[in-house]
Amino acid sequence: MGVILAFVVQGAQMLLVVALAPLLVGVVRKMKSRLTRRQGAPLIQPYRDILRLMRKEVVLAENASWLFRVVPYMVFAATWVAAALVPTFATGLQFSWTADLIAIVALLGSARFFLALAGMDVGTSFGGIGSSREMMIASMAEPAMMLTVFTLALIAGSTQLSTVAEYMTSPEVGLRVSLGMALVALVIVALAENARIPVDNPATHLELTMVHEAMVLEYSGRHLAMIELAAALKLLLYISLIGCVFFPWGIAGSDDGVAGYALGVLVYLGKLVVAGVMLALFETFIAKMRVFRVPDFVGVALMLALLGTLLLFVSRSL
Amino acid sequence: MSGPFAYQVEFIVGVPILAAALLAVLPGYLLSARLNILASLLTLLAALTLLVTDRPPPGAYLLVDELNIVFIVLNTFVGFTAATFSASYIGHELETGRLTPTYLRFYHAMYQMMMFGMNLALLSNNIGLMWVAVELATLSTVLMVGIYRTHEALEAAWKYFILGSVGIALALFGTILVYLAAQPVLGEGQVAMIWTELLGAAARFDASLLNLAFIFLLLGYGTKVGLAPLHAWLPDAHAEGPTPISAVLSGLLLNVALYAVLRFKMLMSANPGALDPGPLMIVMGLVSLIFAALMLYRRRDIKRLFAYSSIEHMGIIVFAFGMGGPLANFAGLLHMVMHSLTKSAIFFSVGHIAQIKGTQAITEIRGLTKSHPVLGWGLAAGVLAIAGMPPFGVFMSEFLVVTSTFSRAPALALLLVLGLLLAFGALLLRLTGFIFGEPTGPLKPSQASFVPLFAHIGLVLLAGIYLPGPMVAWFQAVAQLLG
Amino acid sequence: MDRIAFDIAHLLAGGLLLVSFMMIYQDRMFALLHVFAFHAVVLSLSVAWQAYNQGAPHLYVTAAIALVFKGIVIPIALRRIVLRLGIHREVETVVGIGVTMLAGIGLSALSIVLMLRVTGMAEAFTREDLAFSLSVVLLGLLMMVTRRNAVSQVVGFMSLENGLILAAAGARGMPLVVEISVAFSVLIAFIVIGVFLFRIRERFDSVDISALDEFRGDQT
Amino acid sequence: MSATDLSLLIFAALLALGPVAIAAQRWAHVSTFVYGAASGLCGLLALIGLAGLAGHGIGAGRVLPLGLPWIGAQFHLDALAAFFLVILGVGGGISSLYAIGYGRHEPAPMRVLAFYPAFLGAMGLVLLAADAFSFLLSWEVMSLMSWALVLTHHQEADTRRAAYVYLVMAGFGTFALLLAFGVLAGPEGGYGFDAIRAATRSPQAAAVVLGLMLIGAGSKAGLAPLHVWLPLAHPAAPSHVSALMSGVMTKVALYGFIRVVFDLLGPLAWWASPAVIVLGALTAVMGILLAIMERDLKRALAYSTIENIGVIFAALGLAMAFRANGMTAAAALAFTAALFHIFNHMAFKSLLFMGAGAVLAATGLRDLDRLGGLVHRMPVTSFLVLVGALAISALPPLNGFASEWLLFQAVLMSPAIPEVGLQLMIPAAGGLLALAAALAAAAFVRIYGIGFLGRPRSDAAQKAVEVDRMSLLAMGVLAALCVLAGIFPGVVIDAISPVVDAVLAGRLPKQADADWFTIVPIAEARSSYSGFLVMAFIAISASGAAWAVHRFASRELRRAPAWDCGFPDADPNTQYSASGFAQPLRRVLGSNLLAARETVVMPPPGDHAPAILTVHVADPAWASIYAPLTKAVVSLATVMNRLQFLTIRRYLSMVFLLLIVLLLGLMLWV
Repeated sequence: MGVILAFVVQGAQMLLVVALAPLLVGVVRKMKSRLTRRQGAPLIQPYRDILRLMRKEVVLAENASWLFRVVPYMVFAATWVAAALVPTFATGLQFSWTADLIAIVALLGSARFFLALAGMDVGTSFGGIGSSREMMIASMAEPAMMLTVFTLALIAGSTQLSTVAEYMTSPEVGLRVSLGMALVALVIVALAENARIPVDNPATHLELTMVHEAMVLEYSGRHLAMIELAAALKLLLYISLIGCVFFPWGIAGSDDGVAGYALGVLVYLGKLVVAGVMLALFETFIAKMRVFRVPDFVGVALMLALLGTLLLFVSRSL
Repeated sequence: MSGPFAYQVEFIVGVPILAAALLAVLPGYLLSARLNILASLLTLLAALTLLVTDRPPPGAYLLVDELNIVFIVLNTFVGFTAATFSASYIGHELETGRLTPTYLRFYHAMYQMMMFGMNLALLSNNIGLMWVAVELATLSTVLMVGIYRTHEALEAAWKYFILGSVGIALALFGTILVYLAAQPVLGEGQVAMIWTELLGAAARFDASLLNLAFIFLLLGYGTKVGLAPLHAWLPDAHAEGPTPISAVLSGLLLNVALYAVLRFKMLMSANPGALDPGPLMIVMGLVSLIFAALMLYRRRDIKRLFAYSSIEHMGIIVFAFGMGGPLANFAGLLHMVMHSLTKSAIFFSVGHIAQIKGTQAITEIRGLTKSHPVLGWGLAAGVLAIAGMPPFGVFMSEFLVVTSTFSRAPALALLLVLGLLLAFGALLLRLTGFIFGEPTGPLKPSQASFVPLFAHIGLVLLAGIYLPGPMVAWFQAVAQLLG
Repeated sequence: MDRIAFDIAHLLAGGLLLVSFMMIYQDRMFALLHVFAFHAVVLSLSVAWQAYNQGAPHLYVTAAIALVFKGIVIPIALRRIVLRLGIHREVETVVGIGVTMLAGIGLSALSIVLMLRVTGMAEAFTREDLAFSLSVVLLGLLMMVTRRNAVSQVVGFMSLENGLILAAAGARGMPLVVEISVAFSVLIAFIVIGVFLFRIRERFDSVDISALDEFRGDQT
Repeated sequence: MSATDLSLLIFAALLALGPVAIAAQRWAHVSTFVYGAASGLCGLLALIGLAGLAGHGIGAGRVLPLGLPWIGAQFHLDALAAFFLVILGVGGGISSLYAIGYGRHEPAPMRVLAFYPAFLGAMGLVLLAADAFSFLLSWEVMSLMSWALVLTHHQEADTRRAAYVYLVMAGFGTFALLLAFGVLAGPEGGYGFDAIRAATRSPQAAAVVLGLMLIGAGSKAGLAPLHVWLPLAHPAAPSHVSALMSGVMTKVALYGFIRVVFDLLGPLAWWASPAVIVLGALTAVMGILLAIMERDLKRALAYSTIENIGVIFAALGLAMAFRANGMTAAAALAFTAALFHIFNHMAFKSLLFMGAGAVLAATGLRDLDRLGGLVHRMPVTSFLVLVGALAISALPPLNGFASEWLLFQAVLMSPAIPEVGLQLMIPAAGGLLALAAALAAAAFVRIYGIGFLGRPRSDAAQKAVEVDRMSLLAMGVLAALCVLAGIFPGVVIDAISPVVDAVLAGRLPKQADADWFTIVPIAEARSSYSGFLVMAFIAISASGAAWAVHRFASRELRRAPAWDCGFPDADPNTQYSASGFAQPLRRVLGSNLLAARETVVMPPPGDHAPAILTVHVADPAWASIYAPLTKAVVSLATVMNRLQFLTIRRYLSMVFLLLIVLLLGLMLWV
């Protein structure tokens, strides 16, 4: 019985994330257009887009290789698995021990790796721009992410997200400087990794400024749909990560039953909405920065994360 | 002493001098070359018998003991191989007209004369006699160095001659001082110049007189060893003489002088009051090593290059003996033997190369492994061996010297390593130029025989991997002797 | 040995040293040769005196060699060479005569002090004798390194060697002295012949940097 | 017959193979024969090593009457040696397999055949040697043989220079090792490893040994700043030799370090470890940065080798730090990570170098900016190289990630360390390692994207054809290894745990017990990772998604010209170039770390001349250390050289002065 429930819950989580991801995007878009006094597309517009794209035929560049056609599914799969392993509404899921936080970061790395390769496959100048900038940003953001992971792991004594989340709910955490720094760093990383303003603009197609969009420029049809979905999943993943680590309230434990799970889902939805709104606010009030300012921006995250880690020891050793 | 080996020692000394007399009158270089080989072979065999038979008791003039048997066997062996090499080498000199038959006759006579001088110096039980023998060897080699009669050759011979003579003179003064130190103890006359006696009574000699004597002897014989700054004659003498002579100079004459220094070192260490000659030898060794290593970089003449490398290795050997102790002494002896074999092998191959290319200019020698694979790789083996690369014997001795020194005197070991590394870099730089890249200049095959070259290389290779037990025991005994 | 003998020997040895100084002092070639001949004569005298005192007849041979070979033959040969090479101008010195003299005095002082310190236990006569011979040797070397001219350097070498013979003769009962002096005479003969044959080599230091490139293929 | 004797026989056979090849050089199939034999023998070695890891045939030593006469040449196969024997056997065997095909491209095959087997044999002897002399002898022979192999294409001046720098650095390293063993053996010369283990020495002496080992083994492994020879020499050699040098020889160097520092030297004081950790981390970052800037394919790979060596050294340093504080479990974790990464790097670096060799054979090019589009021309090679690139970029679920993951887990053990300095330093070093990992991904996206994807940038790349089956087979085996070791890391960890146990007297929990092939270094609550499940999930969801999309949505597909925002350009040179790809990182990190400079010559408007961008990236080590050193030696030599041209009188004066000095000295002394 328990085992079956566990599997069910795990499956529910996997479906939930993939189902919610476009909605989150919709929320953000809607919010942004409202903030700029526009009507904006309905919340479900992202679903429509994806479905439409899926039905369209794929227009493939002549010299696109097999890699180009495999990548969308790989990216989607890697991101999905990563997203499914982050506790959303409940911790201690059946397969939560499959991969810890480090592995999740690395999974996103794999997705990025494939996407960057795809950007260079067709052999256009824009694909190159996108890939090289993406890798540049990532090579700053990933260490920052790792250092945040270090901070969390050193506090919680584990890199297992469920354990971390449970630990964070426990009282002895208290308020810590390191945690604050880690949070800021993680937010910055999330913005950079998800190609949000000020690092990148998901809506733009102004060639010289785009990063993520430039990589996927040659994609169309179902391929593009998979990639869009993956991007949405990634955003969701980061938000649920921040949620479960820094705002772990309401997450159902591994033992409390269906009721607990239901509550967890509701709380989780709330978190998503709040996060989406805040993201929209942030993006509305800030402007995109030049590509070569980005390293400084992400560098701040790196510094903060490192500082957070070190302060941890200082406070411990005092 | 009985049977056929009754006069083996006299034989070792006698054969060369007789052969010299005979060669001086024999016409025809082919015959005399063969006779030269034969005489050297006989001497070698006689020397080898020393290994199997029990040694003759020390006489008033001649002596065979643990120490000099190493030298004598090595000496006669290299003498023999060099004679074989010179037989295949010297004919070419005649064709190219660098030498005339008359000079060849003179050459062979002098070769045996030189062997006589060196064997006598090694076997003599009398410091006066040893001095005379060394002078004899020097004079004969001087004449060989100048044999080409070119401006450079005469220049080199002359330099060698003058510096050598001054060295000889200083050595003689040292010898006289030793006699004076011995005379009050051993009484006047012959007895006070006989090794075995001196060594026995050294403890009671006047220490300060011995110190003074050792300074003169070290300078005198050290000039022959080629220690910096007394080395000046060595590079030119090697570069300008016939290559077999260069091989013999590097392989043997330096050893003979070193042998003399060692003898007197033993005398010094036998006397409690006397100075410890170690530090002096260590300093001179290091100076020679580092100096020669630096000199290697700017050479343009291939034979001069390897002459400087000889100075470098003499520096290492003297350093090792200066350090003393069973390990370092063993290493010193091993290094000396290995250096003689390797360096003469290198000079053999250099001789062929110079004859093929018609020049000794380093810049003219390229890509040998492509144009002359056997010769090229032979040279490579030799140079790598002399640079201290395994699996050749020099590596073992350097291993022992460095490791044993570092645990006793780290600073010295660092200096030693510095010198070795400098020399390694220079030799390797040259070697890369010699044997790799596109060949230049004449590409005619060399008709000379490679037997002596590869015989030496083979021995060095063998020694690097496997030292036969008796040899080890014998080296260790000598190491003990040297204290 | 008795007092007189000692004094005479002392006198002769000291004389030899004095003559060495005279040689350093000379600045004319022929004069130098004459002084050297005199040097040899004094040497042979002192060796003969040693022979008489030690009752060692073989030393007379050494004395004779010194007298005939170095006192007469060599000087004449050198004289002819000098005429042949036309170098009877004054001796080319590296540093001034005066400086050389001072250096020589310093050297002999060094050798005497050294010898007196070192040879504590040897008998007085040997000590004096050694002190003098060492200083003669050093002076000879000094002459070799301060003279540019080949002939005068040869002369310097020979005076050095005279010092050696003196020491050898003074060493009571030392064997092989004769052989050694013979060997040295051969050496010197070689040198003189060399100087005579290789007229190119009028001086030892013809090896100057300018001459290198043409024949010393060893400059980078 | 003990495993030791058997492996010694195999080494002897390998050493004998070279002369045999020379003797048989007229024979048409000599190269196939030699490589085949070498491959087979290496396979045997791998088996012996595996048996040794399983605990069979371990322990029996053998003393041959060679080497130093009074102690003989001692050989001994223990767990540590067995592990590296596996590395040698697998790496060497597969390289030889590859060479059966690749070797045909050699213009002068004897220059390889004569030395290649001896190179393998010498490396093996290093692993089994149990006394200082045989160890250094084999070590030096190994350098010598690889030097000869590097010089295979000796006509190019660059190759000669590379080989020269290589052997001089090797000699330098060997002298450091000599000194190290001098300390270890002591004045009496106890050169046997047993004697060295038995001896006791002060912490200072131990620290000296550690420093000398960092120089000696580090220079051979490519530890900064002694790495400069590596990017010169490894690419210069034929590709299968490059694979061997990068994949195996550097590991043998690491073996030397581990053998001396962990085994012979015993536990060190904690303050000895930071140097190793910091050096390792810095080496990793610098190596990978240079790899990103490099345009030459094989040199870029060589630089990435430097990075991996840095990672391994950092892991070893961690192990030392934990061991010094008696934290056996943590030390075992770090040490396991190091060994695991050693195995992984052997696999994927050999694979990548073979891929580069395939490209070289097919196009004759090493310059990335002239390659491109190979994924169409050489599909199999491209796929295998992609696997290697993914693995070396430490991406799950491949093997590179597994070892990196263990390393990070070890980093996270640092709070338990009492020393504050280490506490602060280890996470910082971990950050550097994370940076290196991220940069590695960038580097290999660049290498693969420029070299294999896109459109060919030259005719040679246009006309490239797939390489022979043997080469593909060899690469395939390695790729399979990468995948398997990534999916079943627990198997590898269990396999190497005897080594860890033997060296540190402690090991990780048995991984086979965890279900779903999960690896659990400490406790499941703390951290766990299952490469198998990740692989399974990705495969299932990817194929599921693809199936669903194709089934329920559309499956039409139309080929059309590239979109490229509306103005595609036919000229392949409009693609991003290797230098262009590196530009952002060059600006961000290169400009101050590597003194990277770029100058643009922009023609005035209307002028049709091309704009020219020239990039200059300098390895800091050259400018700061090696150039001044060379200059000093040369000038010193020039000064000294004057002494060759003095006059006889001056030489006499030297003798005279020396005499006077000594006499004065005596006078004052007496």
